[in-house]
Amino acid sequence: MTTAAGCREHPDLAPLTTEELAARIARDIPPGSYVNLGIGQPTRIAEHLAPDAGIVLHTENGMLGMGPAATGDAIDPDLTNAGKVPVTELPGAAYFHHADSFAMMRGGHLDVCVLGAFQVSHHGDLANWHTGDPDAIPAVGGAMDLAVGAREVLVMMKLFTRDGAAKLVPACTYPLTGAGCVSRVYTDHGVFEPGPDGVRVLETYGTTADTLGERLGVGLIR
Amino acid sequence: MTTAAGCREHPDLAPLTTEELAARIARDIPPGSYVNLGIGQPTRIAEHLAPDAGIVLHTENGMLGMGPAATGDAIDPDLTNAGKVPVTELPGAAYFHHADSFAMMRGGHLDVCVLGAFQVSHHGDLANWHTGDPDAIPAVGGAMDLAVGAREVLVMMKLFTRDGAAKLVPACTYPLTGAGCVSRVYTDHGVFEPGPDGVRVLETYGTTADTLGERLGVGLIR
Amino acid sequence: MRTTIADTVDAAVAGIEDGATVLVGGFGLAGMPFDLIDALIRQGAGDLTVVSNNAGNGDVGLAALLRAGRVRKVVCSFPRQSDSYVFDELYRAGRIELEVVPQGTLAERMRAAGAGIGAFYSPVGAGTPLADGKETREIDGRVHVLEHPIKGDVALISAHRADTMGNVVYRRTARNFGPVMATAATTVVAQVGEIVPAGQLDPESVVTPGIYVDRVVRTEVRRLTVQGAR
Amino acid sequence: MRTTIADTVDAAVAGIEDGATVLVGGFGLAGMPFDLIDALIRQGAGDLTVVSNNAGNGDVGLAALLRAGRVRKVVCSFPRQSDSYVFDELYRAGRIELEVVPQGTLAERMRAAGAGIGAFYSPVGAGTPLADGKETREIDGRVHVLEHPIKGDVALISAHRADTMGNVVYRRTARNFGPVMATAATTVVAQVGEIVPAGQLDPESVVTPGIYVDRVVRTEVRRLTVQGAR
Repeated sequence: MTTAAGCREHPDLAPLTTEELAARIARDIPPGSYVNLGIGQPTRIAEHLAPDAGIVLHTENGMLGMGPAATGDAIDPDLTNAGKVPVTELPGAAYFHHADSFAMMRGGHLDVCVLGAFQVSHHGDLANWHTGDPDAIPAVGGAMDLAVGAREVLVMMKLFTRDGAAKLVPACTYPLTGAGCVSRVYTDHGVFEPGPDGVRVLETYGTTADTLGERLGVGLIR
Repeated sequence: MTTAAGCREHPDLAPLTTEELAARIARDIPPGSYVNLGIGQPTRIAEHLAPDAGIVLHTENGMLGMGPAATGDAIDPDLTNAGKVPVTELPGAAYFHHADSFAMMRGGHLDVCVLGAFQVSHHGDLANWHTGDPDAIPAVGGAMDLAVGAREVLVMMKLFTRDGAAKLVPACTYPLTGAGCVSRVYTDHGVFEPGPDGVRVLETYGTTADTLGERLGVGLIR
Repeated sequence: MRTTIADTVDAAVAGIEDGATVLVGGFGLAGMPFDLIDALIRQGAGDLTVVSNNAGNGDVGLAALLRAGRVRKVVCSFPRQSDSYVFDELYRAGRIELEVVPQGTLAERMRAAGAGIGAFYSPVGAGTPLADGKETREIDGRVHVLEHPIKGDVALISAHRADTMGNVVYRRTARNFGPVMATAATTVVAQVGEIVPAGQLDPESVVTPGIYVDRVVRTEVRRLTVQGAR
Repeated sequence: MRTTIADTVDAAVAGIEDGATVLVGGFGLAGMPFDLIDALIRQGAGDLTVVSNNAGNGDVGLAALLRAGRVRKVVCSFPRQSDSYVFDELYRAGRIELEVVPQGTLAERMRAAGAGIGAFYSPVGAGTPLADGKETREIDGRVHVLEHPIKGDVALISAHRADTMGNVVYRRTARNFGPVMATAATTVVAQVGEIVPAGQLDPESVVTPGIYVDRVVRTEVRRLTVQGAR
């Protein structure tokens, strides 16, 4: 990920749809990257990757070279993604066991992962596994391993909850997944880079950086 | 290894030759065992294992199911034992890399290893990698891993040096390979079990337990 | 010691004791040893600690074991799924204990048990509630958490094929936790779709060597998909 | 990032810098990347730290690199062999540093580097001179030694075949340190006997996935035996 100079504001555009956001993120993934797309919305990014970009998808349940979701006769219960959805195999794929798969992740070999989030802090802390609701059953899966291990941890999320609360926050109120691990946050309203010095805004959609800063209650760095 | 009751003395026999000693050790290795035979004399044991005993040989450079030394056209430089001698492959063999091979050793999965030794202490300490000679180039190889990892660590050695000094000693004067790791010591003059309470003698060859105890300067437990 | 070929799944799971820690392979349903679990339910051992990635899907496999009331505690990374209703009910009723472990740490802790590693420092989970109460150490400027091995009394795994020496190969992502669990338990039982004579598996492609496998049993291949699970 | 196929061994080793830590595959001569080492000698980088199981055999491969005076320090388990005369001379002349590491600890420390493990406790070497000065801890009644990762700037390995995506398979015991070194270096270079199109290697049998391999180069197969080495 290279940091763009300044902020590109697009107040005239509508906020991005999920599909547009997936396409936006896909454009930022360098050709030849090894990428893990988290369960949920980030899986949509796969459909927007250029077929000739040589991007190789990793699934933490033991595979590199994962292809699109399987349909019909191609469904093989022995071949699923991390969300347990049947997928396919591309030429040049490789299978490995769980300890090797997570060694690969924790060892910093994946170029990029894209995760959903409940909250990201201005300093890049990530909360995406537990709402802290005492009634919720905690389940972390591979989220902490990805958050710590991938060279670039990108977040794909809506910027505000349905109630209008910001999900880019001064400090996460939900339990953390990883501390200071997020490189970039892609949202329907804009793209941000959290960091030790605060939040840089790179792009806005359907709004201006000033307006966003006011809604988020933070002085955004241009 | 089961402990025999009492000591079988064979004062009438000659001390065992290396080949007889190898055969003696082979008889004690239970059928179906996974075994690592150390570099040097212990490799001779392989020739005395009953072909129908289903004993599987491990070589630490990444193989289970190692067969006899290769000769003639069967020599393949990509297939050697830990002593870099070309060997062969038996049906049911498996190859694996060094980290996996030593995980197998350190994790306690080998039933038996047989190692040579410079010295074994009465308490089962092993010294077999370094004479302490300041001029010697230290080289440990996989000896420490085997000493710590195998369930039973057997030693095959001559009981005395050429100068007549005992190699079964109150405390090793050479640098240790492992502490308290040796289960049993097979020598030309007798078979011993070192341990926290001292040395038990199980068999003698060409001598009596009493005579051996005097030469070793230790009260041998029968 | 030598791998034995069991005639029945019931013989394959004989001797599992009350209170045992049982490592159960599978990621969702892929690689789940359904038949061994069914046999374990018949066998009757209870008060079990189950270590597995998930806490059961639908009504089969691990979910059936939970429903039978045999499990005291589940150690897993991801219990909550669209079809984990058996676990969910037990958990909400306070009838089952849960230890959540990050998925890679779960795998690595079992690897450590199998590889003779006494403990290891991992950066995963540092600064999160899952590291609460754990020893930490800063290494190269990064906080690491001290993690300990998870060793099983028994591992139940499902694989593609075995040979008569217990060498095992897997199929696609059904490999998942099988190989690491096979290294981490005192007694390892594998159900496989086919058993071939020694020498029929390519020695370069064996994933779990027979040294790790105590009992192998052939079972019919049952490939189930998770309905709508994410 | 994507694996590149180098046209020549010289292109494959371009950019290795003075003072680099170089992981060199092979156990004796099996798996030794002869051609990459020859290219490294031509390339000229010096003051190297070499991590390898042995310290060279005869006059080829690693021994030739040592003779060329490019190596400041060797980290290995077993330098002394019947035909390690190049190393022996340098060592006795005080012209090369030696760090002896138990063979499994050598492999595991590289695995740790590749697997993101900050440090680990191993029972190997406890109570021996090789643990002198190292932190220890008693775990389950057994003394363990704290061991740290060994990371390479470069790894040079030799393998059997690769595909165009950098997936690699090995041959017999020539596999040895290749797979673990491939995980543990910033830049990984593999010489292979054959390069095939992606899709030609069985995905179940890939040992080193392409994610670990930066450069692949095809070389003629040279299989050498150690004369009389033990």
